[in-house]
Parts: sequence; C-alpha cells; structure tokens
Amino acid sequence: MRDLACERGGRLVYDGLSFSLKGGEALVLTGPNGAGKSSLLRQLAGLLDVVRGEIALEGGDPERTPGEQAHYVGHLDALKPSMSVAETIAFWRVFFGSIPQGAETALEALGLLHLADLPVAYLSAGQRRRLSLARLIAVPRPIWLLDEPTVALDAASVARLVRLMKGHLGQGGMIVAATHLDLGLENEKTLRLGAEVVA
Amino acid sequence: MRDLACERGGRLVYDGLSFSLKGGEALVLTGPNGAGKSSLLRQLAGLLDVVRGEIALEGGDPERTPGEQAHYVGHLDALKPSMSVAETIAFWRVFFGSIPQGAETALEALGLLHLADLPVAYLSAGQRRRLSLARLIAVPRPIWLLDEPTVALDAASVARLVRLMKGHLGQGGMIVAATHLDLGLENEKTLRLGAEVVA
Amino acid sequence: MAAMNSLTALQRFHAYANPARFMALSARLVAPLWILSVLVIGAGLWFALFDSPPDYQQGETVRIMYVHVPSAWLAMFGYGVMAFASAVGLVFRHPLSDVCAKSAAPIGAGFTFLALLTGSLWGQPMWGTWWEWDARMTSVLILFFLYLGYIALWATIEEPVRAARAAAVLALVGAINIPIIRYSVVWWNTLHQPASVFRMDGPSIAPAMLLPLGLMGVGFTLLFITLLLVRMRAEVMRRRVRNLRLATAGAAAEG
Amino acid sequence: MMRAFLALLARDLRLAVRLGGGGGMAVFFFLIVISLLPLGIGPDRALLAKVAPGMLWVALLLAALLTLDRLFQADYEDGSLDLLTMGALPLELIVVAKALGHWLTTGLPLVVAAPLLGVLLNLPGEAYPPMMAAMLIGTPALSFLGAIGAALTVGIRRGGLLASLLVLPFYIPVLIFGVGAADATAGGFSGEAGRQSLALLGAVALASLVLGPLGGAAALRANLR
Amino acid sequence: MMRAFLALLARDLRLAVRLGGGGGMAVFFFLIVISLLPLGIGPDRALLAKVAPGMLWVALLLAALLTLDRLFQADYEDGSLDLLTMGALPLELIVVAKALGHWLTTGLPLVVAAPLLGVLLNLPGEAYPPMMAAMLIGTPALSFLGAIGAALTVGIRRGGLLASLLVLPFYIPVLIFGVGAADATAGGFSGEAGRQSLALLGAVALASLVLGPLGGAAALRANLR
Amino acid sequence: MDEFFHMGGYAFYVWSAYGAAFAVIVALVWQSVADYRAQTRLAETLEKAAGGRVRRAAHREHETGEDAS
Ligand code: HEM
Ligand SMILES: Nc1ncnc2c1ncn2[C@@H]1O[C@H](COP(=O)(O)OP(=O)(O)OP(=O)(O)O)[C@@H](O)[C@H]1O
Ligand SMILES: Nc1ncnc2c1ncn2[C@@H]1O[C@H](COP(=O)(O)OP(=O)(O)OP(=O)(O)O)[C@@H](O)[C@H]1O
Ligand SMILES: [Mg+2]
Ligand SMILES: [Mg+2]
Repeated sequence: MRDLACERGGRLVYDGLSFSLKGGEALVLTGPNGAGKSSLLRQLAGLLDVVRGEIALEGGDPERTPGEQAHYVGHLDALKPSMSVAETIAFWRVFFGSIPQGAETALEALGLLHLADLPVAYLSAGQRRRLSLARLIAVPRPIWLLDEPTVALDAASVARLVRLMKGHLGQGGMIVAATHLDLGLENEKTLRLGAEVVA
Repeated sequence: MRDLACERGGRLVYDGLSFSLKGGEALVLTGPNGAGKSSLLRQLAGLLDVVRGEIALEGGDPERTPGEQAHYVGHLDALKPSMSVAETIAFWRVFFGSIPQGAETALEALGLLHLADLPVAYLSAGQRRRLSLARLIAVPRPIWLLDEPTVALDAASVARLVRLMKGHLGQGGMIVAATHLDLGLENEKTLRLGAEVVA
Repeated sequence: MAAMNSLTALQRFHAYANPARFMALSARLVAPLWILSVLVIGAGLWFALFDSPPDYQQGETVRIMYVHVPSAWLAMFGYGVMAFASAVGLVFRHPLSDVCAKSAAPIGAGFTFLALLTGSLWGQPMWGTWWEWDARMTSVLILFFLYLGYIALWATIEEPVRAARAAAVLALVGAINIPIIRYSVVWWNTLHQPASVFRMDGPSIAPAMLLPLGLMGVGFTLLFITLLLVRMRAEVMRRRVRNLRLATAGAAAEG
Repeated sequence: MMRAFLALLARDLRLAVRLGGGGGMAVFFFLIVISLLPLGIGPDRALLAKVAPGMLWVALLLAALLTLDRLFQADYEDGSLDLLTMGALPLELIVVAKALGHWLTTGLPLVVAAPLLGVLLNLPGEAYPPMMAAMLIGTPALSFLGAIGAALTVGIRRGGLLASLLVLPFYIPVLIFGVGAADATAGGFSGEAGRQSLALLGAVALASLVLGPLGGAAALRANLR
Repeated sequence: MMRAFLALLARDLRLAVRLGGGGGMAVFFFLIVISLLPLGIGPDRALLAKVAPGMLWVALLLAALLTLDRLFQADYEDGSLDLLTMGALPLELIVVAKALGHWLTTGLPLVVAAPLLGVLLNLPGEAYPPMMAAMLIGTPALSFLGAIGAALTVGIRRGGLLASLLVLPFYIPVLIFGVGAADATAGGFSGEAGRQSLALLGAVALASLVLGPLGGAAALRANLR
Repeated sequence: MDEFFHMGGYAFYVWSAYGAAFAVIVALVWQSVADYRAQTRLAETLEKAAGGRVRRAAHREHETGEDAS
C-alpha cells in the first residue's frame, strides 16, 4: 500500500482538520492537553466515530478497514495480569493472523526476552508499556498509531523505541504518534492541534 | 517540621538502600523500568510494607505516621467521573481536615478554575492528571511523593508544576519524585536505583 | 470507504433535520395540546363518573375500567412508540428519534404502573385478591420491567450517542422478545390451572360504557403526545447544555 | 475527624445516587427475583403464601449481596482507597461510613419495597408488621457483615461473586431469625416464638455492628499493603 | 479466521480457569443459594419437593447472571476489546466465542452440579432426566442472551447488576419452559406437556443463538465508539 | 350525593383508583415541565457565561448529528 489521505472534521473537539501521509512518513501530533490527540488517533484506528469528513486509505486492500491495517497503542495496555509475557504475544500473533512461533524477535526487540515466562502482574509500569509496544513488532502492519508511547519508559527504552520506529518508516510504514517530547525521527511532519480550534 | 532521615532496605527489588532528606530538599528517583521507584514511593507513603530497615521522620508530630503528613500522587488518579472538579477538591479538603472553601486557589494554580463545574468524566488525560495534582495545593502537607507526575502533561503544565514544586521547597517542604525527564529543581539530590532486578 | 461516505451523507441530511426546527414547531403545538387533552379527559371523566350506568354484575367498580383500560392501552402504545423510534434512530441515525424514544419511556412506564395499580384495585373487590398471576397481568408486569431496564440503561450511560444506540438495541431486542415472553407466560398460566378462573375478557361492553371509555382513551393518548413533546424539548435543551459544557472543556485546553 | 467521616458518607451517597447505580438497582433486582419465583413454582396462591416470607428474605439477601462490590472495589481500583487511608480518619471509621452508606442506599430502599412484593406473593396481612420490623433490624447487619467480605475481596478484579460466597455463611443467622420473626405470625406459631427471634435478630445485628468495622478494617489492611 | 476464533476461545477459557473466577464460583453460589432455601422455607420435605424444580432453575438463572460481567467488562477495561475489534474476526463471532466460553466455564458446571442439589431439595427421582435435559438445552440460551446484557452495559463501571436486570425478563421463557420440562414429570402432569415444553425450550435456545450474537455485536458497536 | 361518593360500597377502590391515576399523571406532568424549565435556564446561563466562540461552537455542534443523537 502506498499512501494515506486522511481528511476529517467534526466532533466537538476540532473541526475541518485534514492532512495526508505517504508511506515512510511519520506524523507527530502535539498540542496541549485536551486538544484531541487521543481522539484523533482513536478515529484513525476506527475506535471512535467520524462525525464529519472521511478517512480514506489509498492502496492497501480495499475490503479491510484502515483499522484492520493499523496497530493502536493507547493509554490502556490491553494486558492480562494472569497471562505470561510470552503467552500474551503468542495470542496476539495468532489473533491477528500470523503464527504463534517467532514471538521472541518481538520480545528481543523491546528487551523483554528474559521476562518471557513472568506473569504480566509482576511487571512494572514501563515493562508493561514495552510489552504492549511489542505487538508492533510481533505482527507486521503498515500503520502504527501511538498515543504517548514513551510514557513510563526510561531513556534506554525510549531510544530503543525510536530505533524501531525508524526501522518501520524505513520499510515504508507509516506512523502517527501523539507525544509531548520530541522523538527526533527523520522525515516527520508535525501536526499541532491547538485549543483554538475548539469545535 | 525539620528533616527526614529515611533508611530502608529489603524487598525483592532492592536492598540496603538508604538516604536522608532535609526540609527544602528534593530527591529525584531515577532508574530503569522496574528498578523499584514506584515501590519505594509507596513504602514512603505507608502504602507498602517495609520488609527490612525503617522509615524515620524526625520532627513533625510523632503520633502521626509519615503517610499522614505526605501527599502521594501515583499512577492512579483517584478521581470519580461523576463528581465535578470543584466537588472533588472540596471533598479532599474536608477529608484531609481543612475547610471546603478556598479550593479555588488550588484549581487556579493548576489552571483548572474554569473547569470547576465540569464533571470529571469530560476531562482529558492531562486535565485529569492536573486535577489529581491539585490536591497537593488544596491541602498543605510537608512531604510530596510524586510518581512520574509529568505523565500526560503538556509543556506548559510541566512548567507550572515545576514552579509549584519550587514554591513548596521554598517553604521548607520536601519532595520525593520518580521521573524519567529532568525537572531542573535547584537543590535536588538524585537517587539512581539499580538496573532492572527481575524478582 | 463507501460506508464512510454514506454516513457523511446522512450527516448532511441531519444538518437539515436539526433540532432547531423541531423546537420551533413543537413550541407552537404544546399549548393547544394541553388544552385539548384536558378538555377530552374532563368530558370522559364526566361520563365515567356521573353519566354512565353501574355494571349489572360488577356494580360501581366498573368505573375503574375507565382509567384502567386506557392506561393499559397506553402502556402498550408507549412501548410501540419507543421501539419504533429506536428502530428509526438506529437505522437512519436521526437524532430526534433517539430523543423521542428516550422521552417516551418514562411516560409509558407511568401508564404501565397505572394499569397495574388500577388493575389490582379492581381485582380486590372482584376476585378478592390484589394480585393474581393471570397471564395478562403477568405480562404487563414484565412489560413494566422492560421499561425500567430501558430507563436504567439511559440513566447509566453518560454519553448520549452511546446511550442512544445501546438503549435502541435493548428496545428492539425487547420488542422481538415480547411476543415470546407473552406466549410463554400464557402457556405457563394454562399449564398450571390458575387458582381463579377469572378471565379479563371484560363484560360485553354496553354502549353507555363505550362512550366514556373511548373518550378517556383518546384523552390519555392526547396527554401522552403532549407529555412526549414536552419531554423531547427538555431533552434537546439538556443536550445543548452538555455541548456547552464540553465546549468549555475543550476551550479549557489552553496552550 | 467527624467532619471527615460525614464528608466521606456524603460523597458515597452522592455517588450512589448519581451513578443511577445505588439503591435503585438493588430494589429493581429484588422486584424481579420475587416475580421470577411464581413463574418458577407456579401461580398457586396457597403455595406462594406458604413460601412467601422465606423467599422475600432470600431475595433480600441476594439483592444486598450483589451490591457489596460497590463498597470498596471502585475506590480501590481508582486509587481513592490509598488516599483515604492517608487521612486522619481511622480505617475502622472509614469502613463504618462505607457500610452505613451502603445500608442507606441499598438496605433501606429494599425494606421499603418489601411490602409491595409481599402482595405479589400474597403474604397474609398480619405477617407484614413483624416482617418489616425484622427487616429494619436485619438489613444493617447485612451491610456491616458484607463489609467484611467486600474488604477481603478488594483488589480481586471481579471479586463481587467471591465476596458473596464468603459472606453468605455469616448471613445465615440473619436469614433464620428474620424468617422466624415473619413466620411466627404467618404460619400459625405462637407470637412468643416471633418475639424471641426478633430479639435474637437484634443481638446478631448489634454484634455485626462491632464485628463488621473491625473485621473489615483488618481485611483492608491485609489487602492494601 | 477460524484460528483467531479458537485462539480467543482458548484464551478466555485459560483466563477463566486461572482467575478461578470461572465455573467454580458460579457453582459455589448455586450451591449456597439452594442450601439457603430450606432455611428460608422450613424443613417441610413435601413442600420442598413441590418447589424444587422451580427453585433449582431460579438459582441457576441467578448464578449465571452473576457471572455475566466476566463476558466483556474485563476486556473493555484494559483495552483488549478495542484491539479485538481491530482484527479480521467479525464482531458477531467475537461475541459467539465469548458466549461459548462463558457457557463452558459457567453453564456446563452448573448443569453438572444441579443433580446433587436436587437431592438437597429432595427432588423426586423421575424428575432428574428431564431436568438435566432441559438444563443442557437451556443454559446456552442463558449465556447467549446474557451476552446482550453484558454488551449493553460494557462501558459501565460495575454494570454487572444492571446487566442482570436488563437480561432477566428475557430469561423468563427459558425459566418457564425449563421448569415445565422438569415439572411435567415431577408434578403428576402427562409427560405430553413435558415433551412439549422441552421442544419449546429448544426453540427458544435456537432463537437466542441467533439473537445473542447479533444483538450483542450491535450493542458492542454502540458502546465502543 | 353521598351515595355517589359511596360508590355502592366500593368507594375505597374506585376513588383510590382515580386518585392514583390523578397522582401519577400529575407527577409525570410536573416532572416533565420542571425538567424543561430547569434545562432551559441552565442552557441560558451557560451561554451567557461561555465566550462568543464557544457559544457558536455549541450551536454549530447543535446542527450536527453528534449533538442531538
Ligand atoms: C394488575 C392487574 C391487571 C393488569 C396488569 C391488567 C391489564 C390489562 C390490559 C393490558 C388490558 C388491555 C387489554 C387489551 O385491550 O387488549 C386490560 C383490559 C381490561 N381489564 Fe385488566 N388488568 C388487570 C386487572 C384487571 C381486573 C382485576 C379487572 C376486572 C375485574 C380487569 C378488567 C379489564 C377489562 C374489563 C378490560 C377491558 C377489556 C379488554 O380490553 O380486553 N383487569 N387489562
Ligand atoms: N468520553 C468523553 N466524552 C466527552 N468528551 C471527552 C471525552 N473524553 C475526552 N473528552 C474531551 O475531548 C477533548 C480531547 O480529549 P483527548 O483525550 O483527545 O485530548 P488529548 O489531546 O489526548 O489530551 P492529553 O494530551 O491530555 O491526552 C478534551 O477536551 C476532553 O474534555
Ligand atoms: N505486585 C507485584 N508483585 C510482585 N512484583 C512486583 C509487583 N509490582 C512490581 N513488581 C516488581 O517490582 C519491581 C519494581 O517495580 P516498580 O513498579 O517499583 O518499578 P519502577 O521503578 O516503578 O518501574 P517504572 O519506571 O516502569 O515505573 C519490578 O521488577 C516489578 O517486576
Ligand atoms: Mg490523550
Ligand atoms: Mg513506576
């Protein structure tokens, strides 16, 4: 799939906001609290209704919604305390249609391999965060939607994440990330949602 | 109250760790994910048992536990969606033993005043965070225990928070904060908890 | 994204069918409706209480029928309105139909309650019991539960869009279930022969009774419609209030 | 101290009302369970009258049980409970405030609703006064004993069910004496037995007023840290 | 697609077992309710036998209801549900998987436990086979209809109680026909009525297998976005 | 006249039936009207309080499906 033209507006938060994104490009959403970053990401992921305007995805197979071709990592980590780290990744791999094996690479990529057999309940905030980020690697999908992905991550982990994001862009993937601190990706556009455009 | 000598060790995560803090001083906890920052803060707040070692508080009235003289702001925001912003602060003021009136200053300080009548359910992540931080101002207590207080805050709000922290230190208060990004307080000690210990 | 486009088309359609027009129209209708319903009900009451004969076997208690039966009718009518409006709201996403469904529920519940109350006030002198697990009474009781559940759902979900759709689903599933429930109750009631063999087919109604019954029926229906309009207007205002508050929240997101 | 107590109580009441959750739900549940019973055991009015008091009490117990998780779970999940323990109010009084709030929003409405449901089960008229009395005395015990179960299961994700399991055994005395009080006049026992079971019920209630806060606070301490 | 379905089912079963929140709880609750009843009604064995089938069914209904919030709530709260909808598996099938999991971890154990409890209520021997049959046919309906209620209340914090309120009216046909099947032999009706009610129960169950996923999916769509 | 109120011995049932009907209907009417008044007043105060932009926003919202659906 090549490039995504997304034009949307409506919902009380912002209006007439529109942008488009090519493969290999990243869009960084900034803006004050309550500007609507999370809302926008949820709409892109198809988790929130689009009131006006539309989200179009050129290329990519037509009968799959953008949501089905995207990864969404939000404030909630979608982890089950009683499942082990390895089980968690394995499940999501199967559910999203790849094979359970080969989850190690994903854990490796986020430095969780040595925790593989630990129940999620024992993980610290940042470890949990890294685990939910591991889905990005575990199942390849062209679009990444990240809502404040660096929350609770230590410096090392942030660096690791940035590396992964660059790799993804390098393979022609797209990233839309809401964050308050600068990630320093190469070809990134920045979309600043201001409070001015309240509905 | 003058100064707090806190010595503690034990618990699977770290051991034989000890430090002391004077009034007007801040202690910044850093360290990789899983190092035990949150755990330490909860122990200081009396929300987690101390396995070995002790937490002593010189000065301050003896028959009140350190927990009762401290504010703890953790990952959970302790907010009720159906209560309005003003009601929330008013409740905590009364519950922590001051009068309901005069909560405005606290809301003012975190730029929430114009949201006063709004149900918490309507707030965005950062707005909620600021509301739970407003407790620090609403009820004066000598010790602040902050676990990653800047999470979900935009730049402006972070600046505002730092100003408040400096003010608190200026009045001889103490702050123990776990954070991954540098806050740039004046007389701050830094305690770096060791690398990831898998229990 | 055909779906997306059709949806936006709907949205444009809404721009025309906006609440403002409804508010303007209903504002003109409410007052006359009040007067009309009061008049009709008043006339009905006159005939019901003064100008109609006592029943040959039920005596004066038959006068209860003039409130009982219309209430019972409206109990069912109310659910009909609710279900229909819900269907429209779910299919066409028409805002006002959601408002209509929500507003109809409490009125319908009120009349259902009345049917139950007056019914048992009738039952005591007639069969010497306040309540009988007669099939029809039982199904009305269950209808009352469906109303309560619907109202509770609206009351619990804060966000109107979500609440509307969820409640609509409930109303429709309920509409599908009502016949099943009704049938099962009848089957159950005939399986164990009920203690009292009383059937509520009602006495073959004399014309002298039919007039007040009819008047009361029409009057109650008018009242229902009037109340529905008023409640819908209130609901529209409530949503305006909510939007104003949200706008404040958004504006609060100052840079 | 007292003001903190009242503030907490007021807050709980407000939340219960606002959520639409509070008492309404419990009463609604009570109502539906009671009207399910005849559908289960048939419309025979004599039979219904026989089982009425017992059924009313069992349904009352269940309705109370199902609302137990409202006691502490919500406050635990959003971190409020941590903060509540950091105030000057001793944990025991916190439990009292919560149990009291639970009774006001659940037990009381249930008692008020009971007579109406008695009609549905065709409970004989003379049974009402003693039954109401018994329920007024018994329901606080349900809330305060329930607080123990709720405190024991706080932190467990969907501990509501577990809580009811832990608590039910404690409820049995309340059930027995409560039914006894109503039965005493319903079934043709001597009023003597009725007064006796009322007295015993009162004793149980008083015991629970002490046991509940102590046990609940202990359980919370165990679970919180 | 099929593999995703199975993966989801397997995960739910595993979680239910690990949490212990699974069938065990429901059965335990079932057991306790049933053993409360004699305390409420009194030890009259003839009376107990009369009400036994109805009581068993009512208790079964309640036990099933109390576990409804396990269906979607947990996955909603931790954000899993959002991700599940982002897979290729249509929402209807997700609901089927969850309802199926619920039945396997709740309905089935309850049915297995029922005969033991029948003994407590001294249910006449010849009533067991039809009752078991009825329960086996009826319990899936409980899970699938319950899915609608659970889906409707998914956003709501402790929506478990509300869910049961919404669902109970829909359970009434299951209750009636279920009891009918057991009664038909217990009370001395002609077996005719029994077979008839079994057939009707089957029809209701089939209907719910369709209605449940459709309604549940619709309700989830309403609540998720 | 008394014999009218007497309702052939069924006074209690007949009159409490009509009384109940009256009570329920009055309650419905009163609640509906009061609610309408309250919401209207609230909306007016909020619109005064809110800034011009916000008010326009609220009204624009008002025309979209989002608002009233
Ligand atoms: C709480 C108890 C009762 C309930 C819920 C109830 C319900 C209903 C309903 C739903 C109707 C409308 C049926 C229709 O128009 O198709 C109705 C009509 C009627 N009811 Fe009742 N009823 C109750 C008690 C009684 C009693 C005790 C009597 C008389 C002794 C009675 C006499 C009638 C009569 C005469 C009609 C009109 C005839 C007809 O439309 O079929 N009802 N009732
Ligand atoms: N459930 C909700 N119902 C109504 N309004 C909401 C809801 N959630 C958020 N809002 C409003 O939507 C606006 C945008 O919220 P959103 O969470 O998208 O902001 P954000 O940019 O993510 O803020 P933050 O940086 O704090 O995460 C906020 O003004 C908030 O008040
Ligand atoms: N409930 C628990 N039971 C057992 N071990 C736990 C529990 N919670 C956390 N741990 C372990 O304790 C260690 C410290 O956790 P903690 O949350 O204090 O780390 P942290 O410094 O806060 O990490 P982060 O920076 O990600 O918040 C981690 O290794 C974690 O695995
Ligand atoms: Mg956000
Ligand atoms: Mg931490």
